[in-house]
Amino acid sequence: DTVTVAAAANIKFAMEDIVRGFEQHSGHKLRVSYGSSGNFASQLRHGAPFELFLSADEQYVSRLQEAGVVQDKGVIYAYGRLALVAAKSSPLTLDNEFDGLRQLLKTGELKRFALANPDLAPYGERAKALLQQAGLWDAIKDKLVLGENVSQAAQFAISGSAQGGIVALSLAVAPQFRAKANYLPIPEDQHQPLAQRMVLLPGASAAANAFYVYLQGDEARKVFADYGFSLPPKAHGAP
Amino acid sequence: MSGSTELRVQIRQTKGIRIEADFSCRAGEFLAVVGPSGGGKTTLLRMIAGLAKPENGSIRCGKRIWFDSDEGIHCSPQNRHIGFVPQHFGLFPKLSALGNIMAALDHLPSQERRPRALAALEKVNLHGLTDRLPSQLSGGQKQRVALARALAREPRVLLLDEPFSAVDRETRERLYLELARLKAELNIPVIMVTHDLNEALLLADSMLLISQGHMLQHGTPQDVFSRPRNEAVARQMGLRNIFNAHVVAQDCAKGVTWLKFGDRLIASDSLPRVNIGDKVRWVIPNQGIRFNSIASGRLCRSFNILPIHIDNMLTLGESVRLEASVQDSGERLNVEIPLHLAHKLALTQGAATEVALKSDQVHILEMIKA
Amino acid sequence: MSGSTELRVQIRQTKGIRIEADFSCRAGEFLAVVGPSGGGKTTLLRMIAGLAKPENGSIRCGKRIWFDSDEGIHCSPQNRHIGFVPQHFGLFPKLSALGNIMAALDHLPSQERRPRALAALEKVNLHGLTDRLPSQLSGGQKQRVALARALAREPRVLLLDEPFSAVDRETRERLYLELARLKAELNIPVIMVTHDLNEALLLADSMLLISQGHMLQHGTPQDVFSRPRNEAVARQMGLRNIFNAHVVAQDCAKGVTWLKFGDRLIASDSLPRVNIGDKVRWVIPNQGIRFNSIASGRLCRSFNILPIHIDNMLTLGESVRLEASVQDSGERLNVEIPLHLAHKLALTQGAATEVALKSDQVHILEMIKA
Amino acid sequence: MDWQSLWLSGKLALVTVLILLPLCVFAGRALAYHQFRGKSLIEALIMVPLVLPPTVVGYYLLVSFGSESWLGQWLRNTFGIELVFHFSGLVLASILVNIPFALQPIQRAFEAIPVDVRDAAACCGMSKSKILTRIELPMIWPGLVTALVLTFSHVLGEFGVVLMMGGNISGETKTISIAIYDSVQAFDFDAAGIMSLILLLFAISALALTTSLSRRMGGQHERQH
Amino acid sequence: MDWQSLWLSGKLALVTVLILLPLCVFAGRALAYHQFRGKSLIEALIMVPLVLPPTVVGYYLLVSFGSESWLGQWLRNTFGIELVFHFSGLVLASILVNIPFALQPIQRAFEAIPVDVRDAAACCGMSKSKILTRIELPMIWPGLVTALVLTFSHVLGEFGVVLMMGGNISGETKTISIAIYDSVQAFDFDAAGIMSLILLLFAISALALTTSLSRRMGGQHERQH
Ligand SMILES: Nc1ncnc2c1ncn2[C@@H]1O[C@H](COP(=O)(O)OP(=O)(O)OP(=O)(O)O)[C@@H](O)[C@H]1O
Ligand SMILES: Nc1ncnc2c1ncn2[C@@H]1O[C@H](COP(=O)(O)OP(=O)(O)OP(=O)(O)O)[C@@H](O)[C@H]1O
Ligand code: MOO
Ligand SMILES: [Mg+2]
Ligand SMILES: [Mg+2]
Repeated sequence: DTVTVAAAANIKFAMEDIVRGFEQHSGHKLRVSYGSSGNFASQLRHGAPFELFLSADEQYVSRLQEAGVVQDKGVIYAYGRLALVAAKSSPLTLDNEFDGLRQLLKTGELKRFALANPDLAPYGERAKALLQQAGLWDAIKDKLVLGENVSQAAQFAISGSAQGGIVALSLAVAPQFRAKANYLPIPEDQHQPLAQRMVLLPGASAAANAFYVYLQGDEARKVFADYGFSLPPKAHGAP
Repeated sequence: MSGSTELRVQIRQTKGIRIEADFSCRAGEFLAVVGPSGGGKTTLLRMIAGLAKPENGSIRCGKRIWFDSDEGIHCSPQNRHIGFVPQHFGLFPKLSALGNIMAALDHLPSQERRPRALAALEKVNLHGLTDRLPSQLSGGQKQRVALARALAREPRVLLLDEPFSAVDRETRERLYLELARLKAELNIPVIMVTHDLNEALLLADSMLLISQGHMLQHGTPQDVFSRPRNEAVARQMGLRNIFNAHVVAQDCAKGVTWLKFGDRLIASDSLPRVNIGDKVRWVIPNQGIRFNSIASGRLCRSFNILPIHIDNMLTLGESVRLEASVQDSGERLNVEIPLHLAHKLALTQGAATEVALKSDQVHILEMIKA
Repeated sequence: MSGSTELRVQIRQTKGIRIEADFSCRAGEFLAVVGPSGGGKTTLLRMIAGLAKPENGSIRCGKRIWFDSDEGIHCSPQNRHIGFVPQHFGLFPKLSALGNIMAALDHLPSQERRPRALAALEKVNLHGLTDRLPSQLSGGQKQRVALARALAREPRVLLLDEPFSAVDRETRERLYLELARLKAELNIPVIMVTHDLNEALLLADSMLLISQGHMLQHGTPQDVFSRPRNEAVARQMGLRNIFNAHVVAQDCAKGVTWLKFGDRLIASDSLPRVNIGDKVRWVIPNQGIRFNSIASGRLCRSFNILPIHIDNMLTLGESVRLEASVQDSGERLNVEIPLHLAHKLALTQGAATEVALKSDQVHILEMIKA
Repeated sequence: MDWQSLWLSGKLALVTVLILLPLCVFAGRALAYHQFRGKSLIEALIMVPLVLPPTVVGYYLLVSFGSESWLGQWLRNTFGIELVFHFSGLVLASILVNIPFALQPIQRAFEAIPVDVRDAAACCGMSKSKILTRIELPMIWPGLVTALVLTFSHVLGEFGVVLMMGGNISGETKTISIAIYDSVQAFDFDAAGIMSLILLLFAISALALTTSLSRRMGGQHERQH
Repeated sequence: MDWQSLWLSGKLALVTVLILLPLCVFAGRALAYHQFRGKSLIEALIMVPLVLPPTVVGYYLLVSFGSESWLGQWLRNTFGIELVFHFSGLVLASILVNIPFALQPIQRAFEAIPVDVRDAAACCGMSKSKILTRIELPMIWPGLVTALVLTFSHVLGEFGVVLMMGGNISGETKTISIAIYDSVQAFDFDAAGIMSLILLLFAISALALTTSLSRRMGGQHERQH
């Protein structure tokens, strides 16, 4: 009676705490696979044996819905946030107006800047929009190094080979990240929200349903918030 | 292993390696295949073994048809049950000497294989080296393993491609005996390619001379040796005294053909189809040449006598090789005589003497059509 | 290529393949190495070539030190500038016959290589096959390419490991001449491993007999042949008439040793260090055995005469092999005599006759210490 | 340390090698001994799984064998076999992806067997299967070891195909590679380092054992003098 | 179709092969001819890049050669070389990752050269380098072709390492593999299919050409009769 869950890699840190909490609280066992939301979406279409899918982006859930894999549209469990990051050795100073970035671009000290691939990852797409908004896109376009997902972009940034980057805040708050790099959360109002949606799959067990509900509850919400997520309005009937 | 298996080979190939052969070899018969290097001897053996497929013809072993181009039959080497010693031994590099032989004994119950293989190694005098890999054996030792492997099988036909080329003299003599014994015991056709005419003379019942893919002569070794069909055969037989002459007369009643060699008259007991005046080549083997002791005076006959001048003498063990020029002709004579005879006749370099040619040994070669 | 290069070999190896040798070979000297298969002949050649490193000893070529275990010198094969024909030819599989030879001519200016290589191929009678790959050549053709490759280099020392084992008789004779010519022309030491004693007798100035890693005898071929040191040498020389006897007297003044063989008295001109009553082995070569024509009556001398009974006669080309038993002794005599002599003496199977042994040919072998 | 994943990876590598090598022995032998038109093309086609990015190969396998595909449905309905998201699917994927590594060295080794040895074996009356086991296999041994070593290593390190076909399910399809990858993605570099180290130690000792054993068994020939 | 990426991949494969094969010829020869203690260990160590997941290998390379590392700094300060996020870095990574594929077949081919041929070459007075070019190279040809084919294919398909070392920069480090992967991830299956097909056609024709050319050049020996 193990509940199988597919979860986007960017909520891994938060999930580990939540899973621990749920298992103590309910006595059910969870088996969580982490990975790229896109991969999970493909796999679910071809029969992957998961009961619950926590996507990093609501777009994947709606694709599954269009394909008829899931009936409902699920719920948003958290909103992702962006952070401007730089390795501790980097000359980049972090500020909300991207002045440090602009400065570094001008002096030519900024050689590489890390993003998730805007064509693939929602975090990348939002980061791109942010840079466009700040009028930096054209100047920085040729300096970008693109991670296949946002975690790789973060790795580029902390390696120091890229002088900075825009990644998920949830990654930047991780202790391993903070040990090597500085970060600055980007105000939520500066970009379109990154709605992370989850959905139950057909044939989900009662335990899966229980976890689905638990994820919308206070304990889970608190953990998400601790790991740098914003929260959706509390759903009706949630505990 | 019925005693009536005769191997009958009729093949003809014009593409690739050219070869043409038509002969048979009875059970118990030992056939030596000789000829110049590159003549096609190995190719012939490979065809008999089933390793190469002739273009045309047939190969039969007793009632079994091994190959027939018309009927499209080509029996695999496995099904021919032959013993084959390839020219380069073809040992299995990862098996020991013993393992090499046991691998060829699959047709026997497994408990018989080891003793049989050990016995075979013993026969080729290698019982001390049973566990050596081929790479740890000397050339002659390798060859003997290959031989033992072929013999141990008790094959229907034994094919040997220069099986003693790397073996020393003493071992070779022992193997000759072993082979002769086995030939009688197994009563199968044995075909051996060899470069050693003595070997062929010693072992073989018949001899096949192949050159450039053609069968030049087939007969008993004695026959091929004393009555070579043409010059190529004569040369391969090691005959070096081959000369030009003109036919001056042929007396069929007495069985003599008269030749004019320089200004000398030579009588030959051979009666080839020739015309008076024809230019022919004739050959005299060593044994047909007699020296006269200088002391005993001139020979009384007026024909088959050649006055010679000894240019060179070379002692080879128990015999002497003489190089002499025939007086009043540009020709040179090569004779090998026992050392003691040379001493007795007091032959020395620079001496002049006479030799007599035995008319029954003077052999007129087949005309080569121009 | 100074004329004074002498090859001096002193090696000793006790681990792995055992070998011990101490000999030298002058420039222009042709040394034949013979011996039973597995005796270490190839190993010796490989050590001289620099392909194997002996445990102990030294190898010098003229003033050059090729190997010295004490001084830790081991010169590479490349720096020895030798010509080497390995037992298994060692042809380069991806190069044509011509390419194989040209590859050995790196020391020449590049425009000279091709003509030189072509000339070498011509010498071994392979000019038609220049572009063939080794896999497309017959055994004998391969061997000739290897030979041409070694000769073309004009080496300081020529090492041949059974260079004619796969070559037919006619080609072989031609190559002997070529080799003899080259030996004189190049004036270098030539060392050839061979199984063919005739080859050794024909070509070699000296002969080295190796068995189980030991030098059994070193001397001129004639010497080794007529005065073999011990039974092993005698057997390798193809001598088959080896018998036991007791020493009954030794007359150093007359130079005669008297032996008792069965109840017959044998005189030998050899004077080994023996004591009266010693049991010895003695050998008589073929040429020391004389048949008496039965017609000419008994021999007058009372010693060195053996009454025999002819058990078996085997005609081999121009000669006859006789197997006879010596009367009143269990011993058997093997004699080879010319065919015509056998006819003249009217020797037939079953006949009884006598043979005389020439005392200068009766050779007493070295005692083997028990 | 994720021992379960290491165990799974080891099992996968072993099963793959055990199935793949015998197949490649037969295929390699056939390709080595026979010349035919289009042989080069076939040899090139075998390389296909190597030319595409692993995740893409995995994706196409997922599509081909998944529950949506007729092949996947047919396999499920007739044999009850489910490949996708199961260990058996990983085995299939590993086999397909590793054909080039296993086949090429084996084929080359067969090609190197001298004709006279094969001839002698045929003349010794040995059946095809005996020739294979007693003569050819010992002779292609080095090629077989190369195939084994490359395949074994590559299965351990393979990640893209496995991820797509398997879906990262603990105990079923989560191999040590995926576990290490996950750790790196989660910035857990210490865990990744430890797992990498243990995997490497495991792999290196397995490989060193194999090669030194095989050298001892079949290697005498290498040094002739 | 992303022609620039295809071109980049082709260039990367070619450069890698051109640098790697000569290196492996020397290393393979040394390993084949010499026996020493720890040889099996070295052979196993060479497999390391194969045993770890490519992205992890890529990550470690990124860390080792990045601007934070002393190695990366030293390279930049002394030679002005920047590897990370540059084509040259991809070349380095490809070389490291493909050593097993290139080295093993070459080493086996050297091991298969008969001792008597090497002996004869030495006795013919040929220098080491001439022996290599004229005797050994033609004889190891099949092994070299295997190495070439495996390496070339694998560079085309390699993705994890390249992404981590290269950072997916168009025209500099975005290879066709990454482009295909991106398309799949972006659910642009048509584009992925077309690119895969073109890549496969390119690879297959390159490989078929290589093998059939090499068979024609060096293959006569294979069929002796
Ligand atoms: N694979 C091949 N391709 C082309 N020609 C070949 C091939 N093998 C052999 N030949 C040629 O065929 C002819 C016959 O070769 P074969 O090996 O039968 O000669 P052979 O009589 O056994 O010679 P030898 O006494 O030297 O062994 C030779 O001229 C040889 O060059
Ligand atoms: N690699 C090896 N390992 C162990 N023993 C070997 C090896 N090579 C040869 N031998 C042995 O060393 C001895 C000498 O071998 P060598 O090749 O020198 O003999 P050979 O006199 O040339 O014999 P042949 O006339 O048969 O060629 C033989 O008994 C042989 O079995
Ligand atoms: O977790 Mo994602 O789908 O790589 O942003
Ligand atoms: Mg032949
Ligand atoms: Mg030898």
